[in-house]
Amino acid sequence: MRRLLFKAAAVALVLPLAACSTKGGAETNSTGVTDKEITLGVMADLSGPFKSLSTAITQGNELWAKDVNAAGGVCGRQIKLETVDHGYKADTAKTLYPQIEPKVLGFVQLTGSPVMAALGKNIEADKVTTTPASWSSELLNNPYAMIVGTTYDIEMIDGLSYLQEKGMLADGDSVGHIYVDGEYGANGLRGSKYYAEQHKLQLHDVKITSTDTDLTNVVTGLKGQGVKVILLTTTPKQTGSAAAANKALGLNVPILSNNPAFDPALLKSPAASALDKLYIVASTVPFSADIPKAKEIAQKYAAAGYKEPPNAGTPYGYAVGEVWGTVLKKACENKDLTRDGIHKAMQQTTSADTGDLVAALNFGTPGAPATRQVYVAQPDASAPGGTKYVQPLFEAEAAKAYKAPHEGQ
Amino acid sequence: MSKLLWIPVAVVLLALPLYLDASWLKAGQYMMIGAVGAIGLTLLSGQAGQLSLAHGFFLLVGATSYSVLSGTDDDLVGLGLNPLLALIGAVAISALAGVAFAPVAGRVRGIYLGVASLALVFLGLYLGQAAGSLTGGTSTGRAPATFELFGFSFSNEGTLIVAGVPLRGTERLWYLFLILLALSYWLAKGAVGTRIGRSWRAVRDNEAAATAMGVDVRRTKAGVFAVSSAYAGLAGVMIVLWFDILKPDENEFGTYGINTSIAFLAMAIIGGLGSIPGAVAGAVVVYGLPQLLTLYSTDLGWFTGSVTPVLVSSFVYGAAIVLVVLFEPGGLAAIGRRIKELRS
Amino acid sequence: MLSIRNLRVRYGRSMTALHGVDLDVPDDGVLAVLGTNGAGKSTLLRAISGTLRLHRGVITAGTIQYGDLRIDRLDPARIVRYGVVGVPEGRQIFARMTVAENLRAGGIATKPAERAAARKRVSALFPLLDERADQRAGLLSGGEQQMLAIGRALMAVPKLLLLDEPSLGLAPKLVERIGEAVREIHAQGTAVVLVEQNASMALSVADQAVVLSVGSVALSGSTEEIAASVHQHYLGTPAPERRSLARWS
Amino acid sequence: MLVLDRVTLRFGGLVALDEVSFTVTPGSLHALIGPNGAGKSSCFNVISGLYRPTSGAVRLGEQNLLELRPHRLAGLGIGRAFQNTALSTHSTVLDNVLLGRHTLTRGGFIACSLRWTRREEKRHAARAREICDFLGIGAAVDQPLGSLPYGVTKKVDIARALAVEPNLLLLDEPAAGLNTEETAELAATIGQIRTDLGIAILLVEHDMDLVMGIADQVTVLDFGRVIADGTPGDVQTDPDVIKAYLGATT
Amino acid sequence: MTTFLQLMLNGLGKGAVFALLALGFVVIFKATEVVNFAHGSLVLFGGYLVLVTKDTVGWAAAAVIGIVSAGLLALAVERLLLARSRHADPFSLALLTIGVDVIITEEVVRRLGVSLPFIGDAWDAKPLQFAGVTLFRTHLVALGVAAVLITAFFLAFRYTTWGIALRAQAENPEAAALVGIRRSRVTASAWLIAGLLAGVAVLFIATQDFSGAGLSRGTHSIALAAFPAAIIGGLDSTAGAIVGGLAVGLVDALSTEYISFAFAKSAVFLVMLVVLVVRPAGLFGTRETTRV
Repeated sequence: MRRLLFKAAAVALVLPLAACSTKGGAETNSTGVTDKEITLGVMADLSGPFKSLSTAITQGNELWAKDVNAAGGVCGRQIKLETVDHGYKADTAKTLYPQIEPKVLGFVQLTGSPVMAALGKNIEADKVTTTPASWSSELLNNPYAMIVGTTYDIEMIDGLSYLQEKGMLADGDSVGHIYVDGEYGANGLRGSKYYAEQHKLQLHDVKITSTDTDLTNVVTGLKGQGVKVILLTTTPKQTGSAAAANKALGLNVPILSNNPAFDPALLKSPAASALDKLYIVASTVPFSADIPKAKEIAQKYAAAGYKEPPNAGTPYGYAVGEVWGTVLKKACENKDLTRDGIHKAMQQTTSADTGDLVAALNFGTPGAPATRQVYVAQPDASAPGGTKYVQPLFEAEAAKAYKAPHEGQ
Repeated sequence: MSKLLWIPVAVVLLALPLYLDASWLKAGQYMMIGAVGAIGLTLLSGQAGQLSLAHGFFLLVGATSYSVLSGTDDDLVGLGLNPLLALIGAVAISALAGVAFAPVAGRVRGIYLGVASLALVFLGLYLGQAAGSLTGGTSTGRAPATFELFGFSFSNEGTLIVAGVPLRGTERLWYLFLILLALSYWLAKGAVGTRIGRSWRAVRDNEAAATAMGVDVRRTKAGVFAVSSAYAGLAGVMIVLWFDILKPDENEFGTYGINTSIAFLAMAIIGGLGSIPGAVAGAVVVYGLPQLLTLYSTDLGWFTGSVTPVLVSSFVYGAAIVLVVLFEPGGLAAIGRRIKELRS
Repeated sequence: MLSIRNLRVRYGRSMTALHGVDLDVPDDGVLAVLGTNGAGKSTLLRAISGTLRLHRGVITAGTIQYGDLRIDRLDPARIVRYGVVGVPEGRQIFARMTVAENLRAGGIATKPAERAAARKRVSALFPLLDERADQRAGLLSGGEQQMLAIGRALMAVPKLLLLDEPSLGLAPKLVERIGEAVREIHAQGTAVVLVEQNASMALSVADQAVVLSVGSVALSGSTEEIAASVHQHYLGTPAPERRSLARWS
Repeated sequence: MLVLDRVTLRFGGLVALDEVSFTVTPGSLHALIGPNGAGKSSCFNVISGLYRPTSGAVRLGEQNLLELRPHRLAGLGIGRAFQNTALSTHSTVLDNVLLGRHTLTRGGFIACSLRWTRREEKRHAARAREICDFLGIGAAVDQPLGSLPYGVTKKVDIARALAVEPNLLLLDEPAAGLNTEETAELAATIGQIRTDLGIAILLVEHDMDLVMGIADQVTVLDFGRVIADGTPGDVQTDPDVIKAYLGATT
Repeated sequence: MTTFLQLMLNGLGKGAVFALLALGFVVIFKATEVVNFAHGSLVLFGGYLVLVTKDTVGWAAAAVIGIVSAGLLALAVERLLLARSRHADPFSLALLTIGVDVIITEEVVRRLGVSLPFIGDAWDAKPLQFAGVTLFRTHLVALGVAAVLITAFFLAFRYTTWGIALRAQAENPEAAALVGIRRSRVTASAWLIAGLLAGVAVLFIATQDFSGAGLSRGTHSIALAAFPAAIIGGLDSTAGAIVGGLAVGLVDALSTEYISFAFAKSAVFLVMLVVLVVRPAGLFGTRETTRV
């Protein structure tokens, strides 16, 4: 017994020593910055359900950092990326965050809406500017969220007006919107509801969960409602199912989806033949976009020797880097490379240019999306990233008038 | 465990926040959440023999109740109660939810009960999404009130320095969780050793004999469901405080889903069904392993490619269940007992 | 044909049911095993047929020799294939199956060539079972069920038939009928171990008998010898000692 | 005191008990016997409320037992020991015996977990030990049940039934599985229980030595009917009883 | 009306596959009283083998390999783990299968990575239009295969020696042993058959028409829907498995439209709960008779 007691006491002493680190060291505001380096964080899902998108974004982030560093860095400092993988698990992310947060100036990537939700309070408390890989305008209530691109609600509004302009939809028509429950789907629905109100559309919305895979019954129901268009704020698998059912049931109406609803892998699935009715609205360009910057990235991607099949995540990840470059330069000019300085610099950034990878971005208005411009693309198996443009960057009138949930607060 | 051994254990647990980084503290707190929930399940499934796969649901009930009782959001239902009252209320509401399931528990036995209880998880998934005014909905969730005890806030607010170490939200939460776990443990121990614990075991081992000795089997089952759900509810409150947010699940594999229910059952089985220290040990294995492996692997660069810490821990706990059933149905608790016997 | 030496059986961790039983079944004979309930009769049959394990019982010591073969460590399905077939207490027919299916189940371990002959033998012995062939066995009366249980065992072409209380719960007339059947089976060359509480029926059929009492053999001998003394073993006498306990207040 | 009045129990078409009537008088040792399958267990289960009879009544004093849910019987002073010792094998002897005190104690989860019942527990544990000592198993009180020989677990089962502080003790084949010595000791114990505590005992038993040695009154069942009811001497010589047990006289 | 008809067709098509899965549960439960929580992982495993072999040996051969592998895996689980467990009560063994399920599922999902392979090549996504309703080919084939397999199963169950042995053991293990039925063989055969049925089911599940997604963790959760199917019918009733499977398919399809899609999953489980409370052994199950 006494021996046991002694051992426990020994453990009590040794354990803290082993773990003892800089505990108690004062937190400074210039976290993540030294004379030579700026460290930026990446909280990615490299092993979970969004592995393929998040990996591509991370690769885009890396390509950007390489380019910047080759060109001499920012503010005389090299960019260093500190990457962790949370596997889309909020609990894992919650413990990883305190480990990585003290090392970084900001996050160029934070993937996963449950993760963003779990960390929202921390990000605000630590004043760490973060680019979530999620495009919900609900996130804009967090002043430190720097969303690169437009938001799901606006994508839907732009997309619907595109369809109407092309004659596929008329005022008073019935439309169906299938959305996954969660910030992604709910935000998309917010947009379609707004547009439906403006144009007297009869909106039939169907809430599903991200693990549902067979939408045949849902589409059967929508067919019964006589919808003219199906809107999807879903996962790629669900998009495939809805598209296949659309065709199989003989409904054959146009389908409009947000960017995350499409994955080039669909083109190899049995649903491929049903994808011709699919229109994808996005504020970032597809991998194969016919613009100089995108082509340059595609080349660099090939040269870097990445093994994964490319997707739109790569140019997006690169674009995020470019935006961060702009913000960091601004902060450098202000001579304030602290977290506060970054946040200030972000708000001063009113026209971040990414070489048309994303429309010009304005972070000047708190709570408002940085842009309201989108592309429209369609699936195309022959294009390297699986999609082709059908409509270059544009902004619908309805989108201009739309007020995001946290705008002007 | 011997009484003397408690002292160094307590000293270590109390001293840890002075040394460990926030990440490790977070991981430790997560294990404590698991331990509180697992104690509840081991009382139900181990002591009283009622298999339940509904633990995730009761976690959600507790989490939601706390958020609603303490909430002050304008657009959501919130009573703005004192957080301590809200915590007690959440535990009580979870207990009532457990009682509400009693008619089913009274009629359905054994493995059938386990499968029947799965229905609650799916119901919880639906209600979590549908009752957005209570849960905040899956889109944004809702932030819980910061926990306060007699005016002391468990957040970064104010400065509190002990031995040169500033105690911020994470450190403070550690002590809160430690108190809750210690209380849960102590209460469970008290119950198991006395009249109520005997009636649970009697119901588990032989209902006819229990009845003959004057135990009201129906009531006892309802009671133990209530107790177990109360524990799950407390774990639910803790999980909301740990995440800083209540966010109902988007699918059945979320924070309050099937996987959580199975994980809690795994803790109880691995620890040894019915053993309270075993439940704590089981929580360390099932909830601690993925957290610790993730933190270590990030530090040391372990696990590359598709073999992730989370995957490794899943393998470990799957294998642990198989091994326990095959070789040591008493679980870690029985192994512990055996080591103790060998030493004395 | 069957010899048992020093057989000890325990149930669960601690309940000893047989405390060292020795007995022999003569070739082609009928051995009656008598005794009140709880004396260990069924346990004895379970030990022979290998089904103890299904009742959480184990043989802790002793041997069961069947011809040249030791069968006390064998699986029940093997033992059946060697020709030792049991009819359990309470009949245990497959109530949800038809009479014909019950008989088919009985012949599962039998060589295909012998099945038809076995079936004929059952028909000859219990013609009633043929009449009821397509009826659900659970709907038969108690006596018919007992016939089916015996018939099912005969389908396995036993060399040694173990019968556990075939008279249980049957009216006297039916008990007689079963007794006749046992005699008939024996006459056809099958050895029988007949466990009975109903001593008069058993003794009228058997040529040797043993009386079990609390897990050991109290008496053994020819049926005439046993018949004389069995009465007191069934309805018996006492002895005390003292400690005290006051009422709770 | 305990009266069975024309109790009939049917399972589907099967009549397990057919108009069974008998009375157990206070302080008496009443044995219920019969060949296997005669309906003794069914009768026992009707008395202890586990089966509901198709017709008839079971009364304890003025109380109609059939109106009560079965768990209330212990509170009325009916203790029961089981044929197959329905105990918790993982728990200690004391823990098992203390279960018998359930109706004599109070306290749910809150009271128990907060240790409010600690003093009560101690008091009742002391009584439980006393009962165990009386039955000669005092030395094993703190041992887990699973490690004990069968004879001891049988006594634990009786100790638990006595822990109810019964006026009527129901014993279901207490001698089953015991050897001759243990059975003799059991007989002595049962006799003592009656003389020391003055309670009535209803005994279902196969061991006739035991029954005839200690019973005051014997009721014999066969095919669910009462075929004899009287003193051991009467019953032993009753031709119906002999026939039921030994078959038709040869 | 067309919508209703279409939903009924969708529901029956899926129900046929649920019935195959539920039958697997029932066979194991009948023979051993063990509830097999690892059924979903058998489904995944079979699908995975079809996937890795079909490019080299062709779809038909790969399908056979997948079916057989799922069967053999089930057999291996029974022989190597369950048969060797020291405490072989059905309750512990059911818990053991939870552990097995976690391991197999995680490994297969890991191997799948981000790919979502469809494996029903022979008929995938080639629907037939008929009088305003669509007949999905997967559903048609599933109904056909289920009808053939279930009929074959019933015939075997009723008339073969194996069927008699299984039923005898299910009803009374002791009497079965006494007529020479080898318990371990019956048990092993039950697991083998359940595995084979799981292997067949996955050919339909991992199709465009059935799940809309290929083989993934979701396949496992679809197999979970066979739980309520088996319970609703009664865990020890083969006929119940068919009724339960079809019932689950229909409840799912109809509640999607007439209540809400989000509720459909709960609806299936709630129906199960109601059935359990009203009839604790399921609609066709035999009541447990408790002996005291």
